[in-house]
Amino acid sequence: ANGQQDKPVRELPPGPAYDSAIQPADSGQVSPIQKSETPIRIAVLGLENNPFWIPVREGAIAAGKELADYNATIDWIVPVGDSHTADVFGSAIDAAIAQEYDAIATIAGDSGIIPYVERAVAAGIPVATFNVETDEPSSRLFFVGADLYRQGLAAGKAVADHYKSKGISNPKIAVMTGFFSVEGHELRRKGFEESLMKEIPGAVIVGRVETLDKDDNGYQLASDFIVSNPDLNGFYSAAGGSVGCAKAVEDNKLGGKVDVFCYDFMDQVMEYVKKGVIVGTIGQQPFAQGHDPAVRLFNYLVAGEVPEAGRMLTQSDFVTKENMSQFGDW
Amino acid sequence: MVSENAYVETEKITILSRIKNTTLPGESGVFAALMVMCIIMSIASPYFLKTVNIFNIMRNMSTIGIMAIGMTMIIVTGGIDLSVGSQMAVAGMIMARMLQNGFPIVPSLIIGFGMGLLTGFFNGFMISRLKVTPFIVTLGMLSIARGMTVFFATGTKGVGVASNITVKDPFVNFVGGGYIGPIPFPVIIMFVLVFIFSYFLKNTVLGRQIYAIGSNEEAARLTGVNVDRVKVLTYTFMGFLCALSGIISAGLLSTAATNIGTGTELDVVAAVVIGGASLSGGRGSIAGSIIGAAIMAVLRNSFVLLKMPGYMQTISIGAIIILAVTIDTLRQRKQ
Amino acid sequence: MVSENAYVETEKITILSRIKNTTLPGESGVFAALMVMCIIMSIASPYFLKTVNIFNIMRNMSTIGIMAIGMTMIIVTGGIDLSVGSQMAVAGMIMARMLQNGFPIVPSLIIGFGMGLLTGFFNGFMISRLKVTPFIVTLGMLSIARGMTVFFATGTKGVGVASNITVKDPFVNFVGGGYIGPIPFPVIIMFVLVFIFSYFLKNTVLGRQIYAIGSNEEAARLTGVNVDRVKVLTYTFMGFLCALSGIISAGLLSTAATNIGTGTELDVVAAVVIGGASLSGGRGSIAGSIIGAAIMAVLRNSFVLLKMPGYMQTISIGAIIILAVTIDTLRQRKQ
Amino acid sequence: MNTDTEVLVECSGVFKQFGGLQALNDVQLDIRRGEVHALVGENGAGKSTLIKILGGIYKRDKGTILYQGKNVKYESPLEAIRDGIAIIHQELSVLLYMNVIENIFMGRMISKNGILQWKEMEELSRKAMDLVGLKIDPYCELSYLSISQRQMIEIARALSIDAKLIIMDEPNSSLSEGETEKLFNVIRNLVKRGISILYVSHKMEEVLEISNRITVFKDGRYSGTSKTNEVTVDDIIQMMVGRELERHYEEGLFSDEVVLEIDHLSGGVFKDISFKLRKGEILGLSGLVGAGRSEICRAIFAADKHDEGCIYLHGKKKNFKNPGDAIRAGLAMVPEDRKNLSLFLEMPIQFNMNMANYPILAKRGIINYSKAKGEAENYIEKLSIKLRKKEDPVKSLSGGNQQKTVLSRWLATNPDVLILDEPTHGVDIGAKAEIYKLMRTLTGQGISIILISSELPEIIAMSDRVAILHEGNLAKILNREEVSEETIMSYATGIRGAAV
Ligand SMILES: Nc1ncnc2c1ncn2[C@@H]1O[C@H](COP(=O)(O)OP(=O)(O)OP(=O)(O)O)[C@@H](O)[C@H]1O
Ligand SMILES: Nc1ncnc2c1ncn2[C@@H]1O[C@H](COP(=O)(O)OP(=O)(O)OP(=O)(O)O)[C@@H](O)[C@H]1O
Ligand SMILES: [Mg+2]
Ligand SMILES: [Mg+2]
Repeated sequence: ANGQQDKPVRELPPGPAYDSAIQPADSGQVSPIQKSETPIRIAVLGLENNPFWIPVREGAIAAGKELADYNATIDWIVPVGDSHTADVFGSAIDAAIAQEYDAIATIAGDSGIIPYVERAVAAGIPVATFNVETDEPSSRLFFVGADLYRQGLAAGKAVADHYKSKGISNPKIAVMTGFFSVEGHELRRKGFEESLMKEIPGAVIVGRVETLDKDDNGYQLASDFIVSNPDLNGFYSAAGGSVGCAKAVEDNKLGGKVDVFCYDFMDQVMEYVKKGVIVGTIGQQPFAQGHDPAVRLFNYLVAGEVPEAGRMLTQSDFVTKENMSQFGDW
Repeated sequence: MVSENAYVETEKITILSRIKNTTLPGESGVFAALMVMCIIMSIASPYFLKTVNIFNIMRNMSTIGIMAIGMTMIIVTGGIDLSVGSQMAVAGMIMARMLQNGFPIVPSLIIGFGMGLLTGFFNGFMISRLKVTPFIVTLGMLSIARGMTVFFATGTKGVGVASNITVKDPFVNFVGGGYIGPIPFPVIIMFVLVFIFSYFLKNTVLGRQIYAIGSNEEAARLTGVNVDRVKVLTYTFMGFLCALSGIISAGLLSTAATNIGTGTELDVVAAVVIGGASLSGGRGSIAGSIIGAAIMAVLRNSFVLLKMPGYMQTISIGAIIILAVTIDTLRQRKQ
Repeated sequence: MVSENAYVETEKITILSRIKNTTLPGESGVFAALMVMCIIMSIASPYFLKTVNIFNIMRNMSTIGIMAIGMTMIIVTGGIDLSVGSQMAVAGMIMARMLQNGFPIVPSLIIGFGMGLLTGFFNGFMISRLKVTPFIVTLGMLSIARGMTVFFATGTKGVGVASNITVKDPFVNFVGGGYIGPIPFPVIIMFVLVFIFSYFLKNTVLGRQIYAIGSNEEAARLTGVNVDRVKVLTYTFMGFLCALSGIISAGLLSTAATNIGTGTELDVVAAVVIGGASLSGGRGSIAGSIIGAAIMAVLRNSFVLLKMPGYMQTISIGAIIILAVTIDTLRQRKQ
Repeated sequence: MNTDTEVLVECSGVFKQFGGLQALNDVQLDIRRGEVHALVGENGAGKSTLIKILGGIYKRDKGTILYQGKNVKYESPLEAIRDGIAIIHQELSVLLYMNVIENIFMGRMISKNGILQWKEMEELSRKAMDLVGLKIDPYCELSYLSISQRQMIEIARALSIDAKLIIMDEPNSSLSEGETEKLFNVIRNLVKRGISILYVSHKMEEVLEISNRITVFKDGRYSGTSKTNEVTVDDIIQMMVGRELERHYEEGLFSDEVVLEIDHLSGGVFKDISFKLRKGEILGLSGLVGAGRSEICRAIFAADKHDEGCIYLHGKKKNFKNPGDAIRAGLAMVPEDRKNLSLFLEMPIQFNMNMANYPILAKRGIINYSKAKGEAENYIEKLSIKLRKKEDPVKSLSGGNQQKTVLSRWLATNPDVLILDEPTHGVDIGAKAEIYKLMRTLTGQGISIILISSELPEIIAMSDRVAILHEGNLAKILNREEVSEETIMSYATGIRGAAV
C-alpha cells in the first residue's frame, strides 16, 4: 500500500550474490559506461559531522561531475541528525522514495535501515550501501566500503606484528571505543581483540572505555591510563577521540614508548603519524566510498551492469610514517 | 453601577475570548506555526503533500509522539523525565533478547513492558518517596538503562561485545512496521492513545489531580490529593509508553539497537514545551505536545526534501524551534 | 502585646537557622560523598592518590567546572542553559579559524570571546525581554551554535565539509595545556574563578540580586531589582565562560573539534544540581557545583583505575549520581 | 508648614482594563502631605490596582497622576521607590530563602566599591525591625519565620525606605491586635514627620481610628471622599455597598453530641492539647502570633504529623495518614496562607472550587462536569464571588474573592467539621457578613467549626466557646458568657492561667 510510484517499475537484472566479496581493482576509478536517454537522478545519503566525510563527499561530487555528461544528476543529501542511526537514515530513504529518485546510495549504520531499503527496492529503486553495513542481509544491490570486523582483524594483526618486531611478547594495550552502544565500533573492537589475542597470546588489555567520539575524553582517558599503567605499551582507538589520545601520549613525552593505533586519515591524525606518536592508522578509501556507489548504480541503470560481488570492499591500508607519502601529501 | 453600554462591551469581549479559549487555548499558536510550515513546504516541494510523505512524517513522529503523552503528564506535575530514550532502548532490547533466546512472543512482550514499568516505577519511587529531584533521578536512569541495554545486548555475538539484535517476530514487526489501509500502524496507536489520554487528563479525577500537583503541590496535598501515589503512577505510565515505543521501534526496524533513543529525551521534552507546557508545572496539553512533535517531524522531513546543507539544517532547526515558541509567547502575552 | 519570653524563643529558632545557613547548607552532604568516594578509591587503587592523578582529575573537570560557575548563577535565577557545549564549541572554532586564516592571537581571542558573549547575550535577551522559556531558547541555541561551529569549520579543505582545525598558537596551547609548577594552568583558572565568583555571589549587590530573582522573581521586581538586566548579564557571562572553556579545550588538544562539548550541557547541569542547587531557583552555590563536578570526574577516573567493564561504567555513573543526591536529600530532610 | 492643604499625590481620571474587565473606571484620589488617607471598598473595587499603578507595577490606560506636582508615569517599581513611594503589598512578596537583611534591602543594598556592607545593613535592619517591635536575628532566612513575622518584615522594609508616601495595602492582615497597635504608633510617628500614608483595610474600626480622610471606591469607580471625623461606619458602608448591612451575630444552637475530640495532642510547638468540639458548635482558637493555633489544626487535619495524643471523630479513634483520609472522614480545612497552601493560581476558578470535590463529583473516576459546573455556579452566587468568567485563572481575582473561592471549595465537600484558619483574611465587610451568616447556617445544619482568627471581635462575636493558647499550651477554654477582650488577652499573654 505504501510507496506507490507514478512511474512504471523498471525492469532490472538480478544483483550479485549477497555475501560475495572482492577488493575491486578499479576502486575509486570506476567510470560510467554509456549515456542515458532519460535523465537519471541518484540520491547519495551521507554525513558531514566529522572530517572523515570530506573525501567521501569529494568522491560523490566527483561522480556527479563525471555523470553530468551522461545525463545523470547526483544529489548529496545529509539527513537531519548527527548520527548514522536507522531513524535518521530511514526517514531520509523514505523521503528519497517519495521524491522518485532512480537510485539511492546510503550509509547503513545499523540493521534498522533494512526495512527502508526493502521498501525502496519494492518500489523499483535500486539501493547501494556504503561506508558501513551490518551482517543482517537486505535486498540492497551492493555495498562499497570497509568491513568493520575485518578492519578490526587487520588492526589486531598490525598491532601484533608491531610488538613482535619490537620483541615485546606481552604488550599491554588500552582499548578506546567511541560508544559501547554503537555496533560498528563494537565490531571493530571485537575483530581487534580476537586477532590480537590470536597473534600474541600474551597481550594484555588493561581496560576498555568509551570516548563518546570526543577528543577531550580521549585525552582524559589516555592520561588516566598512563597514570595507572606505568608499563603501558599502546592504545587502540576504534573510533573518535584518537587525536586526543595521541596528544596525551605526546604531552606525557611517551611518544615511541606508548604507541597509538587508530583509523582514518584526518589531518590531525596524520600529523601524529608524522611525529611517530600514532604508529599506524588504518584507512578505508573514503573517496571511493563516495564515488563508486553512484557510478556503479548508474551503470546498473543504463546498461544493466551488475557489480562483481555483493561487497565491493575498499582497502584497509595500514598507513605508517614510512609509507604515508603513498596515500596523499600530508 | 456600571453603565449598560459597558456591560455590552464586556459581553462582546468575553464571547470573543471564549471562542479563543475553547479552541485550544495554548495550542492554537503552535498549531498555526505548524500550518504555516506545511504551507511553505507544500509550495517549496511537490513531494511534500504526497500521501506517502505525510504518512512517513507521521510514522517518524510516532514514537516521540507516544512518549510525549507521558512526558506531558510528568511535566504538568512539575517533573521531567530525561531517561525516556534509554528506557525505550532497554525495554526493546530485553524483549528482543528473549525472542532471540527462543522465548515465545507473549512472555517476551510481558518482560519488555515489565522492564518499562520497572524503570518508570523506580523513577517515580525515588522522586515521590525519597524526594530526590526528578532531574537527577532520571539523569541517573538515562545512564543506568543505557548500560542495561548494552548489558542485554552483550554476548550474543562473541564474548563481551554488544551487538544489535534482529527482531523477526511477525507480531512485533506488524506493530512497528505494519499498515492498516495506507496508515502505518504506529500512527494509529499514537492517535488512539492521544485521544484516550486527552480525555483522561480533562475528565477524570486522576487527570485533574495531575494538574493540581503541578499548579501547587502543597495545596494539592491539603486538598486530599495523594501526591506521592499520583507521581509514582505518572512515571510508571511513562515507563510503559517508553516500552511501547521501544517495541514499535524494534518492530519497525526489525532490530533492537543498543543506541536507539539516544538524545530522544530532548526531542520529547522539546515537543511538550513547544506544545505550550510549562516546565514549572501546571500547564500543558497532549494535543499541544503532539503538535510540537509534528513541527519537529515536518522540519526534519523538509530538510531532506529541500536538500539543505548540513550546518544549515542544524541552525534552522534551532532557529525555528525558538521562533515558533517566541511567536506563541508574544501572542499569549498580548491577550 | 507580645511578651519578652516570646522574643527569646524566636531568637533561638533563628539562630539555629543561621547556623544551618552559614555552614554550607547544601554542600556538606555532597562533600562527604566526594570524600567517601576518594577514600574508597585510594584503597582500591594505589595510583589514585598520586599527585599526577589528582591533577589529571582536576584538569579533566576544569572546563565543566568553569562552566558550572555560570550555570550555578543561571540555575539560581531559576533558569537553565542547555547550549553551553555548543557555545563552547563555536567560540573555540571561530578563534581557531581566525588563527588558521593568519590573524594574530589578540583579535582571534577577541572574536572568540565575542562569539561567546554574543550567543550568551542572545539567550539572555530572548529569555528576559521576550519571556521565552529558557529551556526552549537554549535548546534552540544548542542547535544554532553547533551549526555555526560546523559552518566555521567548513571550507578549509576545499569542498563544503567541516574539518577539525589544528591550533598551534603557543599562548592558547599554554592556557589549555600549560603548567605552573605541577599544576595544570586550566586548574588554576578554575580555582581563581571559583574564589572570585563565590565571593561575588555572596558579597555584591548583583550577586544577591541573582538569588533574589530565583527566590521570588515578582518580589524581586517589586523591590526594585532590574530582573531583565540581571538575567541578561548572567546568560552573557555564561557565554563568556563557555568561550573560555572552548579556548582551553582547543589549547589542550591543539585542535578545535566540531563535536567538542556535545552532551556537555547535561554534565554541567548535573554538577550544579548534585552540588545542591534547586532547578526551581533560589538555591545553589559555586562551591557545591565544583564538588558536583569533582564527583563526576573522580567517577570517570575510577573506571580506568578499576578496569570496570563497559556497561558497568554506564550503569554506575547513573547509580552514583542518584546515590550521592539521595543521601544528601535524606540528610537535609532529617534536619 | 501647612500640611493640611499641601497635596502630595493627585490622581484623576484613571482608567485600567484587564482583558474585558474595567478594573478602574475614572477614579480619583488625592493625598496630602502628612495625612493618613484611608482607601476602602469592597473586594475587587480596584484598590490594589490603583496602588500598583502608583507603584509602577501596572501601567494605566488613561488618566493623570501628579506626584509632587509632576505628572509621573513609572515604568518600573524601582522608579517609584527612587521617587520615595514605598508599598507594602497585599500579597506577601518576600524572598523566602533569603535573610532578613536582604529582604529589607533588596533593590537598594548598601555597598562600597561594589562590596556589600553587611555590618552596616545589619545595624539598619535591626533599627527597622525595632520600629515594628521585631527582634529577629537579621541573618535568619525568612522561610523559618511565621507569616506574621514575614509581614512585619515587609512593613520594616517599607519603613526603612526614605519615603514620602507609604502605601499599606492591608498591612495587618496577618497581624494580631497587639502588633496592629504597634503599627498604628509607627504610623502616627511617620505622619508627624510629614510622611503621607495611604492605608487600605477592610476593618472599619481601624480606618476610623487611624485615618484623617477616607476615599471610597465602588466597582472600580470613585464614590467619594470624606473627612474621617465627619462620618460614621454606617456612612462608609453605605458608600461602599449602597445599602445598610445588618450586623448582628446570632447565638449558636449546638447539641451536646461530641463530634471531634482532641486528646493530649503534642507536636511542633504545641504541647498536650485536649478539647472537645460539639455538633453545631463554633469553637474559637485564640492566642498571640506563633502560639501554635495553626499547627494544632494542621495536625488534626493530618497535614503535619503529631508526636503524641489521639484524635477521635464521632467517638472513634482516627489515625489519618494524610489530608485525603481526613477529608474522606468529613474534615475540611481552609488554611491561613491562601497563596501557598490553597490556591492553584494559574488554574481556572472553577477548577479551584471543584478540586476537593472531584472524587464525589465523579463516577468511576470520570468527572460529571455539568454537576461540577452547577456546584461552582451555586457557590459563586451564594458567596457573591465577583468574577468575569469561571474559566479565568483564579489569580485574576481580587484577594477577597480568592478567599471566597477557597471557602466554596471546602463547603462543597459537605464536611462534619470545618476548620477555618483566618477565614475572613482580606475579605471585605459585606462579604465578611455573608461568611458569618454562612457559618451560622452551617452550624444550623449540624456542621461544627473550629475558627482561628486574630481579630478578637470576630472571635468574640462568632464563637460559642473560645480556647486560648499561650506558647503552645492550652491556657483556658472560655464559655460564651465569660468571653471578653480583656479575659482573652490576659490568658493569651500568660498573665492568667499560666499554670497548666
Ligand atoms: N492581573 C489581573 N488580571 C486580570 N484581572 C485583574 C488583575 N488584577 C486585578 N484584576 C481584577 O481587577 C479588579 C480589581 O482588583 P483589585 O485587586 O484592585 O481589588 P481590590 O479593591 O484590591 O480588592 P481586595 O479588597 O479584594 O483586595 C478585580 O475584579 C480583579 O479580579
Ligand atoms: N517552617 C517553620 N520553621 C520553624 N518554625 C516555624 C515554622 N513555621 C512556623 N514556625 C513557628 O512555629 C510557631 C507556631 O506557629 P503557628 O503558625 O502555629 O502559630 P499561630 O498561632 O497560628 O500564629 P500565626 O498564624 O498568627 O502566626 C511559631 O512560633 C512559628 O514561628
Ligand atoms: Mg486588594
Ligand atoms: Mg496561624
